Amino acid sequence: MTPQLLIAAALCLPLLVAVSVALFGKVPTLREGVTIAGAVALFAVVIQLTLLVAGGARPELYIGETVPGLAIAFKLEPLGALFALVASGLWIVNSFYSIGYMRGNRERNQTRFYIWFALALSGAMGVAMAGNLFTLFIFYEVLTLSTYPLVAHKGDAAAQRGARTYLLTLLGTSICFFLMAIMWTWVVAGQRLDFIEGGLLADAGLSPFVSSALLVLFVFGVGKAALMPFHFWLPSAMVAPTPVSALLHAVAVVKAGVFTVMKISVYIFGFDLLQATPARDVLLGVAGFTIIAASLIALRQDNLKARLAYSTIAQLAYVTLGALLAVEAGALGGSLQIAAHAAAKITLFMCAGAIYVATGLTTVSSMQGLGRKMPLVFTAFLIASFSIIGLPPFGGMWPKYELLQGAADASTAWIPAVLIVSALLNIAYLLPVAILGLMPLPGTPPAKEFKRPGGAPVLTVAAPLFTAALCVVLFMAAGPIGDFLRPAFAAGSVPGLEDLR
Amino acid sequence: MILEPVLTSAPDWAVRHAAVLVVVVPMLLAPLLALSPSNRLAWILTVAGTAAAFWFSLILLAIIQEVPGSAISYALGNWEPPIGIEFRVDALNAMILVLITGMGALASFIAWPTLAAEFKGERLNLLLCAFLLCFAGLAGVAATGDAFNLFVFLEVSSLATYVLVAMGAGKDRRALPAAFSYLVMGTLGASFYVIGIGLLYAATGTLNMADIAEQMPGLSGNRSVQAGLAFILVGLGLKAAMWPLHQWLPNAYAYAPGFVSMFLSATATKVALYSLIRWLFTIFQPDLAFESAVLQWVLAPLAMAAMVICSVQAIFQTDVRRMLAYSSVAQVGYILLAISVGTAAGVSAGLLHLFTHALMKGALFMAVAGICFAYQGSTIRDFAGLGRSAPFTMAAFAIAGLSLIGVPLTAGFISKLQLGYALLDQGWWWAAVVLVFASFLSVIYIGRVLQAVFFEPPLNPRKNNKEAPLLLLIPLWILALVNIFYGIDAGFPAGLAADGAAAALGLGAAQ
Amino acid sequence: MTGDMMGEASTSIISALLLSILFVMGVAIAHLRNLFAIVMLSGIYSLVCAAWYILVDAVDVGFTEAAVGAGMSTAVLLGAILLTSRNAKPERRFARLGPLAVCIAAGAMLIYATSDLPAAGDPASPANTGVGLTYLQINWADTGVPNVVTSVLASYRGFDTLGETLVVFIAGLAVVLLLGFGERSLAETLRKLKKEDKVP
Amino acid sequence: MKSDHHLILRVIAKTLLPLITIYAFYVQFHGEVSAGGAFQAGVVLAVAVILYALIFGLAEAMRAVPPWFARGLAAAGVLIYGGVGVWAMVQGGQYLEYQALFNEPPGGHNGQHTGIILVEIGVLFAVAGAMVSIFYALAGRVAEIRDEDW
Amino acid sequence: MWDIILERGSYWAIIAVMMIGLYIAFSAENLIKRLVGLSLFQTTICLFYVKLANVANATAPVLLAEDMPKDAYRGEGVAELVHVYSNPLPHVLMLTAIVVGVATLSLGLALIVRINESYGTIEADEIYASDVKVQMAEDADAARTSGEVVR
Repeated sequence: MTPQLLIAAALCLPLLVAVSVALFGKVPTLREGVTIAGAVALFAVVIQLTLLVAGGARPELYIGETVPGLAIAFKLEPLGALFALVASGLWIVNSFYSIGYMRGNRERNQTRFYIWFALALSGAMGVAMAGNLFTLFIFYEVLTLSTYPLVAHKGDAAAQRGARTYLLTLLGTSICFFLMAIMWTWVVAGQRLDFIEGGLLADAGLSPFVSSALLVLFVFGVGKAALMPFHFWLPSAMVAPTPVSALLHAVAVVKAGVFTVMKISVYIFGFDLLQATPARDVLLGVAGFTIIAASLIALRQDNLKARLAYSTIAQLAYVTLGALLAVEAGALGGSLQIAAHAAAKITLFMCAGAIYVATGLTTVSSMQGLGRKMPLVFTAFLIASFSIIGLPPFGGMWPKYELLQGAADASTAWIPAVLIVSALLNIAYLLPVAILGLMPLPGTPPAKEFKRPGGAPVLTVAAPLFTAALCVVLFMAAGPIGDFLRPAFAAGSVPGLEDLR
Repeated sequence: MILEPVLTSAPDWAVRHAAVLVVVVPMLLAPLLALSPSNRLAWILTVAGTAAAFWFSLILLAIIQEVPGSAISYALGNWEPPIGIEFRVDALNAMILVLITGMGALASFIAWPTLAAEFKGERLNLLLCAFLLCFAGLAGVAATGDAFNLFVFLEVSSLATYVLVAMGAGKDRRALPAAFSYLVMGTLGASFYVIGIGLLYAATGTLNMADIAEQMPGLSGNRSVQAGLAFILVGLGLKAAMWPLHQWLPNAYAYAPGFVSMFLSATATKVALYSLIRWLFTIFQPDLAFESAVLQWVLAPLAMAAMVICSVQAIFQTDVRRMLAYSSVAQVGYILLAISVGTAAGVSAGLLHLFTHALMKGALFMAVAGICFAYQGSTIRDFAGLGRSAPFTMAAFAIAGLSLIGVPLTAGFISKLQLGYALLDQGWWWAAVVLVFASFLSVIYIGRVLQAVFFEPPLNPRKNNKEAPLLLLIPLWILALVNIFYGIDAGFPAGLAADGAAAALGLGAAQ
Repeated sequence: MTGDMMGEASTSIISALLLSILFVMGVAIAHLRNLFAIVMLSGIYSLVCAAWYILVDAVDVGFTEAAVGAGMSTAVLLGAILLTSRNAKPERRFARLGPLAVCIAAGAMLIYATSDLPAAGDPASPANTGVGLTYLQINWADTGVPNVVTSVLASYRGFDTLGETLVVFIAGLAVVLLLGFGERSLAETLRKLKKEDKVP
Repeated sequence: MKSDHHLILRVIAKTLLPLITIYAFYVQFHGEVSAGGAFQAGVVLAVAVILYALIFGLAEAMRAVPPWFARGLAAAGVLIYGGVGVWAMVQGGQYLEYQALFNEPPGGHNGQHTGIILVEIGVLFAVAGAMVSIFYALAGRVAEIRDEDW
Repeated sequence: MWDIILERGSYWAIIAVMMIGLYIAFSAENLIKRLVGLSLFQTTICLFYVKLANVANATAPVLLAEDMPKDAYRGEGVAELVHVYSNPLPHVLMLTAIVVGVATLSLGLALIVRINESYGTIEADEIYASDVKVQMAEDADAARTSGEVVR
């Protein structure tokens, strides 16, 4: 297949899945089979594309212009390939998990769930492969709109309220800030929006005021990156079923947000302009604040999913931080964090979901000692927690290492301190869950009986175990991934970086 | 050239007289309708008349596009222009004519399914007659090149509009006071316009627009000309529902019969806006000092106030039609904001938004008309759960709603983007901020309806699922698909708007 | 020339007199609450206007104003009063300030405009030397109709008049649409007439 | 309305009505040379009908000039006016170009005269028809206009 | 000073009368009175136009015998006029405006008759009050039932 066809296939496969699910909605097995087949096929396509990219190619697909200067075009580069790989790979896992969860929980409207899930994946693929800001914005909105029904899936008043907050925050930031920034970019860049190595705006001769305003609009406009104070949509979206939370936190949505920030800093601004932009320092501060504040809030949450949600906010601010550092190591660290955090966070969520299906429990305090009954689930949770904290030999270590490196390169002394405090806080809010689950304090009452006979469905246990294993694999694979990504940052020329290995 | 087949297939007489036939054919069909013995025959004639007008306007557009920058001048009675009345069609009029005749044709199409049950006996043919006259009047306003003739056709269309609005009284008596206040405001607007024309006539001695434009550079300091501009602005602003002269609009749109609100929202204010553009840019020139002051210090603030205030008002409406009506006022604000920039890019963006707004508001009102017909209600509460009961109608509604918000890949996005470009290009970033904020407000009010439609259970479980009638669904989906198509390939409307803007700004200077 | 000047002066005086009568009647209409009186006054207002038109050589306009404004309008207004009510409620005091401000603004704008208008009666003003004069000069050769107003109305600007005819047509149509043809009540009346024939 | 205390009124009206009608036509066809024209004539004609209705009752008037006739007259008026324009077009001229009606050379006034007369007849019909319709519609809402109402 | 008043005075008088009409149209609560005000306003606009067309010492624009030569046709330029006539164009325009005015008036009156039939009043404030009452009842109804939907 030609690269064009591959890209088209990557975009259309999820749509195809959505249509077939709609057709086969009456037959659950067929419906889920189609989903999985589609996910596997998509993953295969993305791997092929990734191999092409690794070989130095940049597959392109040009659809056409709406008006001059506003083209719908796709172009895959290493960053996008990484994101596509993460999203499509985790879709397979998540699909298996969804089958167990949705059936085990006897959710209603399952067909609708699978349809919108597939559409959301299509949006994520579009974001990953977008060749310019316009295309990216389109698929960014597709992603927003297609996840809204998923968040509102339960349909009760709480779900609707949460979903409304979700939608309004994301659409509001994207329309008020992101779109504004895109329009402004379009004007100052001479009616172009392409992603260009070295930065589209690098030679536009922007005044510090304009570049600062643009940067602020972009960073807050990408509401999916969940930078404070536009983070509240993420906790309020916790009303969704767990596979959806996994989609939001690990597979597509927040990842799409931070990926967009990364892409803007590398391909729209470029490292040089970014470093010359006064607002960058303020935004770095906001990212640092988000990391600490979200971790502190997470500490106080008793609801497991809420705690994980705030953890996500903190962890993804790492990526924004890395992107804004505007040095190669920082960007690399941020990109690695996308992958590493995805694997770890999806594990955590799937564990939380498995616990919920089996026992109906949602609070951390009620889970003490539950690990005795569900050892596999809690082991997976423990491994993922280690990865989030950044302990070797788990995938979460490398991004932090690179970020520290980047902070040193960018000579900002306070960032390492933030990273260390954050790691300590991670330990404080994540480890007790797993450890108290496995080894309850003496005197705690025995864990509740399973609500569902037979405990968690097999699929909901196997999936987190698999992704926990992935965390380990990512530790090993960090080197090749770094090599794969590095060409993306090559144009942002900060010399004298160490090799990763 | 996409329109070439239209031109080559048209007979000679049609090409020669297209400029006037676009008005005369519906105008002369109207009295025939009043005499028509059968309602169905009357409806068929209406569709035929509007379709013919659409064909003529396409011919006009094709002729204009053959030679860029050209204009068709048709001397009525063969009296050379300053003496007789002239129909003058350039790229700007041609675009507006295509828009209003196209929307009129679609509106006439849905008149039968939505009205046949309600108006029995002899009244439907008279109602259609009034509709056709309104249509002809609007086409006349768009085609004429004579300042006073414009007033006459404005009154033809307005009087017909008042009675069309009042015909909603069969369902809701509030249509009557709505029509009455529309009548008072509309008449005041027309009177102000006439005063303005009088002042200009006193200064120039002619009524032909091109003639007035020619004399304008020498008269920039003339106070009666300046006052004339002010009166014309207020008069046409009343007709165009410029904030704060819009009070007549929400009730009129909310209580008129469904197809009437659809037609009016897509055409009536648009034509008034067109004449405003014609006056502001072709006849007066934006580089005249007093006019640029008016644009920047009067028009732009009013436009922004409309965008924000009326969007907020739209959020608090319980009736979907009133909500859409307030949204229309806000959208007029968008267009006026674009115009007030005063550059070619601005006028072009304003025209594009005018075009796309007609498409999306037409579709929205059409869908609401269908729902009103099928379910007898138009509050948001009545809309709850319709996503299941009337999926096709509501899907089209959703597409048009997203276009109104300005979601990418819909026509609304393109026009808003152009608007933002025009503003930022001029350094009006504060206006661009208002633009995006108003767009966000539109997310809220459209979102409220869409949420009720797709995610809330119906108030009373409906016994049977009913779609809007098929005759309405077809034009509705045409509009919805056009909304998407122009979101993907906006070349055609963007080209029309750019040509129109060039024509608007160029006529006075070129002569 | 003295005769002309005398004539001019007397015209000015009569014109001023008529305009002040109009002003007084306007104020009276604004103050009155009896609708019947208001309608009658507006009819007389039209008649005074008609007289003024004839004074300033606009005979056609005067004729039309007398027939349409004083005759038809009054008849229609009276019909409407019969169907509704005879008296208007007094207006609220504070409600008058807004309209007053609008009127003052519009009036000020107009007075501002008059400062650059040509003097009244100036034969060399743009309005009187523009197309208007051309009509007088070419009319006889073109149409052979002595009344220039007629030929401008029906020929040079015939399309305006067509629009105007349409407006009248729409008005008739609209009233019929809103109120019916009167046929329903005709049937009623006929029945009543028959009854009266039988009963006495 | 059958009582006889309006006898004098009736007699005067009966003599006046033909005069009013004739005056209307005078105004109509004399409009070319002196003040007056179709609008005024149309209104005067309508006033004749209105007067008839006021004196002899609405029902009588509607029997003499039926509502459908008034409405048809109005429509016919517009059609006549527009039709003249179409006639000129068919003859190869512009819309409403009276000169083209008989394809005269410049200077010939037949076309202009014919055109203006036809057009004015159209206006007369439209105005008279519409005004009578309006009067019927308004007056028809009350069953009868009683003496006390005036 | 006197010159100016003589030249502009008639305009000012007309403007004053015009504003009375506008004031009535805006301030009257009674719908019929409002329409009467509107028609006064329109009539006075006609006065303004006709005043524009006025030429001192002229006659009405009906050609006198001296200005109607035999066998005249417009081959080369325009004719010389023996007499002075007032400007016919504004007269024509105002004929149109008067007719438009009466058409608007009768349409408005028909609306008023219908309003009176369905509201029982022709005072704007009373109509508004009764509309507001209906609207509030509808809103309250909507709020109540939508609350039930959420439950």
